[in-house]
Amino acid sequence: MAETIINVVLFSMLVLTALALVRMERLFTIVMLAGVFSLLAAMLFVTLDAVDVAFTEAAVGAGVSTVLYLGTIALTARGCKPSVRPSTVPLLVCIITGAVLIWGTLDMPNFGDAEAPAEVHVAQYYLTESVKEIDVPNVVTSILASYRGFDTLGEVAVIFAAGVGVLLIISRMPGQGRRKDKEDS
Amino acid sequence: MAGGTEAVAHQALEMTDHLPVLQVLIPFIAAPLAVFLGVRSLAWPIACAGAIASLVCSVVLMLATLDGSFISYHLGGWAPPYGIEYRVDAANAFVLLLISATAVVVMPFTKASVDAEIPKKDHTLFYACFMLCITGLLGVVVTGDAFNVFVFLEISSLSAYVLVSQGSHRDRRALTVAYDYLLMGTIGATFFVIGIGFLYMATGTLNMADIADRIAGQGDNRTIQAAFAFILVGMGLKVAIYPLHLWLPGAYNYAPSAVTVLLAATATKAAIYVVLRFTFSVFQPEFTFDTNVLYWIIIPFALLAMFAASLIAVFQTNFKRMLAYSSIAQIGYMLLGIGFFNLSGLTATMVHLFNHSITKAALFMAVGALVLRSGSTFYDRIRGMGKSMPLTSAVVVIGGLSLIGIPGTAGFVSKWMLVQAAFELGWWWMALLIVASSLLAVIYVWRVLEVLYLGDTAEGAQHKEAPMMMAGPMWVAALACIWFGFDTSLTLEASRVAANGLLSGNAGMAPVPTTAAGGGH
Amino acid sequence: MRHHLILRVITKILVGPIILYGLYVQFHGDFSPGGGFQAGVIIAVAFTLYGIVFGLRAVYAVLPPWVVHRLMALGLLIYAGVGILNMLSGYEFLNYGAFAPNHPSHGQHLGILWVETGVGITVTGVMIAVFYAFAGRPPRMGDDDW
Amino acid sequence: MGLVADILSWACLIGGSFFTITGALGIVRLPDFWARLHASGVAESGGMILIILGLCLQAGWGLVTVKLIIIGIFLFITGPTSTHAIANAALVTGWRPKPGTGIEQKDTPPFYDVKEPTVRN
Amino acid sequence: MFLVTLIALFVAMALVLCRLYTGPMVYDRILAANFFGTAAVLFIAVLGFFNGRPDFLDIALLYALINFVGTVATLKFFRYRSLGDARPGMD
Amino acid sequence: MTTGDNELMIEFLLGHINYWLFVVLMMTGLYIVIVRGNYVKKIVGLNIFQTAVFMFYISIGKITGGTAPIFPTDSQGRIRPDPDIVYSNPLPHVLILTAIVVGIATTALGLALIVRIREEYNTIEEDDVLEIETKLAEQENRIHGFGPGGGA
Repeated sequence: MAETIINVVLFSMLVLTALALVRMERLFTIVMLAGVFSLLAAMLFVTLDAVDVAFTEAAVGAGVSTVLYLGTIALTARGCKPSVRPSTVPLLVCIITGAVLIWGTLDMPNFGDAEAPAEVHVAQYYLTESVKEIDVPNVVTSILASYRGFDTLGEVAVIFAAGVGVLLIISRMPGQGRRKDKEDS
Repeated sequence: MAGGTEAVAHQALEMTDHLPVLQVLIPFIAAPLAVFLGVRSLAWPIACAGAIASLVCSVVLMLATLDGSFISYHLGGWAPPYGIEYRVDAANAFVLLLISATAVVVMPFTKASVDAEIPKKDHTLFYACFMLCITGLLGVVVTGDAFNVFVFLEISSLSAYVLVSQGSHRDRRALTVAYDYLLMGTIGATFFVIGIGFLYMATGTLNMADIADRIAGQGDNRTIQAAFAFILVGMGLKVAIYPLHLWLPGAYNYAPSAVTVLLAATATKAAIYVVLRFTFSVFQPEFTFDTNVLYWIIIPFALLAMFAASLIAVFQTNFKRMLAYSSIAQIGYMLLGIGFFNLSGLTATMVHLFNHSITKAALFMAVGALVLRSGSTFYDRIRGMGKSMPLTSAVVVIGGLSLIGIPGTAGFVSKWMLVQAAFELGWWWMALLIVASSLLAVIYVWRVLEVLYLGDTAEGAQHKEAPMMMAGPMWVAALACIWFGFDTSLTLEASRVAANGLLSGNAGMAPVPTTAAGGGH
Repeated sequence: MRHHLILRVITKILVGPIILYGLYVQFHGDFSPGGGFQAGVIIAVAFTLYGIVFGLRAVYAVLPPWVVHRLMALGLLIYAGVGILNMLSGYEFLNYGAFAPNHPSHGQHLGILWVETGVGITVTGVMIAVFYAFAGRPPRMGDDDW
Repeated sequence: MGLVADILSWACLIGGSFFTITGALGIVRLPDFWARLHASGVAESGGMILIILGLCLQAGWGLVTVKLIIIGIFLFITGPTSTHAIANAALVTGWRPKPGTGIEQKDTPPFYDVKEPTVRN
Repeated sequence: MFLVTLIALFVAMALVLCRLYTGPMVYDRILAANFFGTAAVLFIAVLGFFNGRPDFLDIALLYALINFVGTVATLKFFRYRSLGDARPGMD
Repeated sequence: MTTGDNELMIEFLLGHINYWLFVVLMMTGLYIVIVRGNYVKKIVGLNIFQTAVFMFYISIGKITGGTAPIFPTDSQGRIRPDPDIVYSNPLPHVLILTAIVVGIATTALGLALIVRIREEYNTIEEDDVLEIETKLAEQENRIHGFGPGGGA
């Protein structure tokens, strides 16, 4: 019961933060709220037993992203214009997508059901056999690095691609950047 | 089971057993190697070597799977569904061959065009990205694991965003189209992930064959149907199915020439392959839900793409953008083949995948050469270049004819198959529609040819023929267009085997592999 | 940040322990949450902190950009190299059992250790490179934009 | 250990909770930035130390306590540093607490979200 | 007992979020976010004890670290308008 | 409706409300992406969208009364399995670790692109950029002739 209460409270905070984000117009505030959002998400991950994910989400969502966002804002602009576009079509798209999603959830097993198909097939194998086969206490690590090690190789490649990409896109100095800078000061 | 106790008596694997993974691994390693060495002059040779090795692997794989068998490779030695499985049957081998062959053919062209369009300092990183893009596409095609598809899809997509943005050295609009591409691509990928999550929830596994097995026993399950919808829409964004195509014209138009060639010839094809794989091997519509749903969803969109995109292409004044819209239209034909849902239709899709790929490769390479010499692809800038650049313009002619589907070119074969499939279903009006949309293609191709050959040369233009590094690959692709127009044995045979495998549903993804390369499992 | 004596001192005190903590997360990932990726981020955060407080030039002196670029690729090569080593000894790609044929779980331990090291190195490299790229670009906003 | 430690730790936890809530209330209710800074600073340090202490008493000796102590030390260093940094940033950008009234005054408030007429980009 | 502390932390977080949403000054928000971070660290620590798995304190430690770096980055951002080298004449 | 039905209904609602809340979060993120014209804010929306999907995945793996899938060890570091403990499903955690990394990679790339866009266009509002590009396209159309779909 206590867990449910914690979940629900975290959820309402998450939803409130997301809704607050929709109407914020100062980029700095948006970034800070996004940081808080991922902090809340990470707390939710802890309550859902995904400690590794919480660890990563905290490091990435609240740490790296925040620094990146700040760096971007420092290089671009501080605010965003209030939206003037009609919002009916986007709203409709969102509602339809959400409706399909909810329609899809209707046949799902209950939250936390230990007999759900997702828990009994492959996952059960990992939990029972990894002690014998890999002998590492953290099952997440053994799946990540060994059973699905190739996915992780792909993940590292994605990160590498992002690094290469960022270098390609913004590591070269813009031609007049320095000069203009001196004029400014 | 895998690992554990039986590993003591492990049966050593030969190098040939590793082919499925080497196929992806060699270009994969080329990327970090180029960055690690950091020598600019070595980047291109490394990339080239990776592409060629990959092509060799795919040729061997193709030959091994032509008899309808398939090869299963257990990464990490873990038997599926516990580990990730690489599974090559005729369908993937065909697309693998297509991708790696395109990569090899465009490599010399890439060298020439990159030298002209990208600052020297960035070459190493550029080739690394290029190789990562190819790796991602190969990985998407070869894998038999649903989540692994997502990971490799993102490798190729992320590098594709970067590659497109490199067009900003010529036109700043490359940045905004790259951003739009990133946004839509990520939304598509996230939809795909949602779909896989739903599938996992309903089946408890991520291995495609295993999912197919478990879906077949479930009957009518809303979770699975929603999963199908999300995977289809997510992939539709990557394929650029007509109403979801918005990123494509800009991305093709403003990307560096070499990147456009790569994306047009391979990226959407790999995405279509994923759609095929999921629709037929994983979901198996005849088991999961009414196949009529497919007819009513896919065919209208296909027709919309064929006509709307062709019509837009007719009115373009920019060669590259015209080709982009024509690509969207041609994607419509492939979808139509899927929508027919019979052997001929699927064969037509597979053949068209290949034929359109080489056609577009030839055309976009020609465009690259025109850009190199004239600086722009607007019709009034390339006017009359048929005289000053006869080799390049001849390629445009061949490619254009193949695009229309004139007999004797590759494009004819696939359209003929498509018409045949329509007749098999008794839909003669559909055949008429296919012919009608080909007439639109006649118009837009004619406009280009008119400009190239009949127009006066723009004043003061001193154009030379394209350099050999460009003309060579271009002609290879153009001759392939003609070759596969006459000799259809390889393409049709491979496509038919592939389509058969796909249509046989569960049989194509049977849990027991015929040629296991997984050691003693 | 010449005037921020407090921050400078605190940063100097903290950077070492943060990297130490990163290494702990890296090599203790088998037993508790964490692993290569998280460790890489933490170590990169240490350098980021140093760069923010002491300026980019100071952190370039510790870790020049070209080293960072090599690190990015090195980690990936280590990861793939582990798999290739397995392949060369007649096992499947990334089958760490090859490291200790008679005792597969030892091989798995060794493999996981190396693989996680590769992940950590690449992530450290990429995160620092991205920070360098963003922080090293001169801002072009006029003062009135603030 | 036993009962005494339990009671002590509970007292610490309750005290810590009290401080934290007080600080949060202060952040919400106090009239201006500098006063809120004060509330946050006090609660962050006081509440944090008490809660960590309570947890330490619960955990007994072991790795967990060591980690808790490390967290405590870390927060003890960084909390005030952060508060200092925020105050310093506010001070440098032109905000001054007005002596006596507790309400800062400045002709052109540069960082108000609500009052700024247009946001330029 | 841990539950009481958890609830107290929740109340504190909710209150602080109100300040975060309403502002009005940017520094109010930074302050609120900072406080929120500290509360989150404590929350995770207490939650570990509540669930009987107190060995996951690493996450709390990471939070504390990230929170600090975030605040320093914010400070640098506001004080010098850049995350890199301060612009000439700004020091 | 009998009481048994009622109980089932309530169980169903409680068991699914989590999923629906994730859907609400996802759609909020998607809405921000589609409707907002600011490039940075779009990326933030994308992050929220993705994070909500991650939460959905993690909630697939949660088992009531379960605990984090890390086995207890003795002082030598050997695993001491305890048959009484129920562990939550570790597989979604692994998948989401990968997905988070992909997400941050995308974010970094997107932000880098935004920096360049701002340098070239001097704005990060989509509407302004579109305006500039429409002008460019019109200019091109004047020179090279009309082409629909030109510009953006």
